[in-house]
Amino acid sequence: MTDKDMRFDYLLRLGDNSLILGQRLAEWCGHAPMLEEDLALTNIGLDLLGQARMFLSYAGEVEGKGRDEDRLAYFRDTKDWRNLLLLEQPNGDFAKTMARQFFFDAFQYLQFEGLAKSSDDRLAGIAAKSLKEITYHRRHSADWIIRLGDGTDESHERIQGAIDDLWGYLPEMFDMDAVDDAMLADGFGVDVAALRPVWDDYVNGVLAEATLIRPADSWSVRGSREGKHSEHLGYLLAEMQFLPRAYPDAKW
Amino acid sequence: MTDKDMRFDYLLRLGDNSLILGQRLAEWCGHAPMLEEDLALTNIGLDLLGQARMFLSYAGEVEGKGRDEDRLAYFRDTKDWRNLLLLEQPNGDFAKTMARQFFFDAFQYLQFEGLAKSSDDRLAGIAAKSLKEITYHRRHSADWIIRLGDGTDESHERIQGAIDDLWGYLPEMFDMDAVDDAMLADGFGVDVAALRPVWDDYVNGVLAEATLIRPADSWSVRGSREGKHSEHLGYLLAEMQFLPRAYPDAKW
Amino acid sequence: MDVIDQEHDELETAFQAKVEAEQRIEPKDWMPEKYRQTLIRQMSQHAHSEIVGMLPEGNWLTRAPSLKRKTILMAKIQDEGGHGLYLYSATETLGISRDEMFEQLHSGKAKYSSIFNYPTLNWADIGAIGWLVDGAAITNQIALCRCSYGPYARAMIRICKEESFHQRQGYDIMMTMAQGTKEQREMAQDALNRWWWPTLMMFGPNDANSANSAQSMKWRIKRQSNDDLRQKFVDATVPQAEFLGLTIPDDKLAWNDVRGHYDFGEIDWEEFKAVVKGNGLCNRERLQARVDAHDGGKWVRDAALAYAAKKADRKAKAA
Amino acid sequence: MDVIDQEHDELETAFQAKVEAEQRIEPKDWMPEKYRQTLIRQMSQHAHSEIVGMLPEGNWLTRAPSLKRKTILMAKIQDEGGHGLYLYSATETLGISRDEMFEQLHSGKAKYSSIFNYPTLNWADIGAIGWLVDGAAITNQIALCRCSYGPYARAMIRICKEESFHQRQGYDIMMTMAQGTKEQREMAQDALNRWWWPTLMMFGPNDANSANSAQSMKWRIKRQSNDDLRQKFVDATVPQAEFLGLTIPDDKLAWNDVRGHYDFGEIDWEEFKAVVKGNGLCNRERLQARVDAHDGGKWVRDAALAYAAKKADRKAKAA
Repeated sequence: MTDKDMRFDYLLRLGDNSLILGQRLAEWCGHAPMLEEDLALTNIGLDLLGQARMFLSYAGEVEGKGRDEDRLAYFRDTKDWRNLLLLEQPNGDFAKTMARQFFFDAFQYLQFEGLAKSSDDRLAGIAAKSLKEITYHRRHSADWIIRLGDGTDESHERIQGAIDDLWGYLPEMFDMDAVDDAMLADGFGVDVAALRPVWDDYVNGVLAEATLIRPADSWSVRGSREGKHSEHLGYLLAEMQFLPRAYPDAKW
Repeated sequence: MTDKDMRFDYLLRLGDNSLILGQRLAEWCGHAPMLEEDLALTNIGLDLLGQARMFLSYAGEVEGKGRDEDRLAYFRDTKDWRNLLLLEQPNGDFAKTMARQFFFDAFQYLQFEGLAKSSDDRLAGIAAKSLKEITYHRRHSADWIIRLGDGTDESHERIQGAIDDLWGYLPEMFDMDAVDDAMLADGFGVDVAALRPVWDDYVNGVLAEATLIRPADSWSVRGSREGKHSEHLGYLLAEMQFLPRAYPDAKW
Repeated sequence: MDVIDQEHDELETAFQAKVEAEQRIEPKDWMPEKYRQTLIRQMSQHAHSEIVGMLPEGNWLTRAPSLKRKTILMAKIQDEGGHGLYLYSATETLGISRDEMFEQLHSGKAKYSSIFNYPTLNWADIGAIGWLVDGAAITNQIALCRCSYGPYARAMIRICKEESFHQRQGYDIMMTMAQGTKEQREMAQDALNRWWWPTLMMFGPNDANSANSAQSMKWRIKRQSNDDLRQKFVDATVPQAEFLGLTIPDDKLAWNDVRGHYDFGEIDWEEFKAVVKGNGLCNRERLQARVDAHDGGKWVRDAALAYAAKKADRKAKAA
Repeated sequence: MDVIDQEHDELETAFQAKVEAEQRIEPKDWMPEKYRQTLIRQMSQHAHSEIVGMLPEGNWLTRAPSLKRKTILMAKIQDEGGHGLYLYSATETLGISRDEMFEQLHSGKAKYSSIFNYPTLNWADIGAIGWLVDGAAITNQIALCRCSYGPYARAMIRICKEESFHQRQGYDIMMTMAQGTKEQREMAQDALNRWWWPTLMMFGPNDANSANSAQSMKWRIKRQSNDDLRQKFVDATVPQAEFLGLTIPDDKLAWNDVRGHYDFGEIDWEEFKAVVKGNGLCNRERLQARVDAHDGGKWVRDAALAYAAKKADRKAKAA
């Protein structure tokens, strides 16, 4: 992999994370437990979509093969997606959606804090701009973890179950592979492995306040950076990509 | 519309009915309430798929534009599909799947009995062959209506609810439009409006044995023959057509 | 005539005079009970329409054909949710709670605009909803900006601004489709065919058959008749369709030089009644989606309430 | 040594002699308890594998790229369900019910083949499963056709016939993909890359580490060692991959003229253990899908039982 290839891949990872989670949030539209939450979820979805567009546009420019944000969003199949496995997991109930969001928000906040100091001005700019949004996302999801955890018996059980179900998807967030190493050495990227203790502190604090139990690290899955996804991603893409795939000559 | 156009449209209606219902049954694969039923549902699904292939191949030949069964199955968008609204409705629980199946089996049995006497040998042949399969389908679904209706309180409530939910999709089955009229006059097609009393007798008998109440005719929806479908069909097609749409140059 | 009746008459006369003097009625002001009930019915129906209206558009959110269009659509649907929230609040000033309004929606007692009982079947439908449905809504709402009830009038002013933005976005989708490939043009025409007549029905029955209109006009809730508003919409929209190169599905549509308006065909009120009655393709889905969201979300709302109570309790104990 | 022990020894000796004389053990025959338990474990695991194996393939049934392929896949999955049914019945001859076996599966006590914990990510995976996974299964099962336990041996004979048909269909998919567009060839290679090593793991631990093998061989449940079967599979499959023009992801793979076999690289048993332990991408989904189908279908089975009871009751009363 050339340095250019690695930058492209790195930007894809960032863009795909935001896009796939944004797409999952879009599925909630009109179906949230209360109107205020419908607005909040679209708000977060809009932020994520905005991030995705900036990253994918940048990725396309770095690649230099004329692929724009839409070409990258609509004409890649499963094995070329780089989003974390966590983010493609189905919405489930509100508890599962919020647990997924919370774990990612807490991670993305730290990741973007680092990226805001990237030696690459454009990347640093996107990260700095997004960090303000993520600050709100993280507060929003943490609030819900606490409310659900310390709410009723039912909500406690549901959110604890969601956390248990998703726990094994989390270690992947902190993996460093050759691309991450090179991008870190370059000053372009971030040492995500080093974020784990800070993330743990933050997450442990919220879980404690929410009267929730941090699950044991009994299992973990990974593979997204090599395009090894769960079976859910294919369905998400079939739906998301239908129109551009069905009418490849059309402009929209 | 020329006579050729009408025959094409008529054959599409038959093929699309079988294909869309077959596709819905395929979604059950591996998830049925018992292993025997997993086998039964795939069995019925296979029969329906087989019918669809015969009708769509025939339709493509009648049309004469070089479209084969796959071209017709994978490269038409919502407005060009001719299946009954009933058949594209989501599976729901086993009760809803069985209610949908029962209503259609009872209809298709009568429809194909008529088609087996079509002046068109090929159509008559397909219908006659399929009629044996449908005889089994109808017995299978009727048996389940009776078992669920006269089973437990829960199963009774579920199947009655499913019947109520689907009732308004049924009148469409017996509609005759210009194409139907012309095909009937031609000796090609069947007078489906005339099937209603026989269908009613049969369905009423099964419902009575199942201790179920025939719903009042309080609402009805239609439109499939003009390509006006429910919002469910688009999702079904996005999933079903993904591969040929994404890789239009590929042979499989 | 006893004292109470007399007092009531005086209040009513003063109310009517105030209305006719173009002064706004505010929540604390005295108002006839029927005025209150009419407003509750109309405003809550309006609020319900905003949130039910999120569903047909939400149906294409996951399938929007570009990230830009997805962003615009998502923001638009969010605006609609915001309008709903704003309208529920405005309606609450009349002494009904949001929960009561939901209860009426879910039980079928309260209505929402019947236009949302039609399905969105291709991407051009998203354009057509913006262009036609929002266009019709704006035509209605502009008149309501001068409604006699203050909170409603103010809500309308705010909402109208955003709606006209939405309408332009919808028209832009239609334009792109109409100038696109053969298939896109077909989708655009198909969408126009399906949405045209239901949109005209949004203005309500012909004036001759509109029982409630006179009273609403007298109270200055309403400012223009259904037929006038409908005509206004048709006159504005026909040239837009021509510009798109699309054909409005009405043989009788023609410019009338004498009237200075477009003549147009008779609306099929039987279809309108049928759809209102429950024979729209999506009546059941739309209501069920709302009921499912509400019922399915009860445990979440309960949790939020329980947590808030615990928190307040702890605070009280700490004090 | 008391009488019972002595009797037991005699029975065991007779049993072993019978097995060595290549006579089949039938359900009513005396058999050592450990033999029975070993068979229950192995046969029920085999049955569970058939029904869990429906899921990764079912994942592409709604997305099969032609109606012919959809038909073939649906029939194949149906066959697997049939094999499951047949194997559950054969296992029931050993004195365990299907419900007990399900209970063991759902609680995690009984295993299924760990190969099904991998996801199917593109259409070529359906080809690869047929070609490689069914190919490996057949290699194992052919040996089991001569298993000492009659019902199992007979089930295997029947199943092997269908499996070899499935394998040819899978190879046909791979062939079509390998001869297809650039993207199809990439999918085929990607599928081979992901399925090759997990398939080799299907034969179980190396002989040196296979504790149970010796006893199973002695009882003639098993006829060939894990490593022998694995070698047989590799020898048969390498030329097939070459014919497809695909590359087996193993640097060490090379024909060994002296041995008359292919040499191949060391299996990553840590990955194997990790996946068995629960770190496969689909462990949770697969089990959950089975549990959901079973638990979610309880009301249906209950209804069928209730109806059957009512019917019998009515018949009894009428008599």
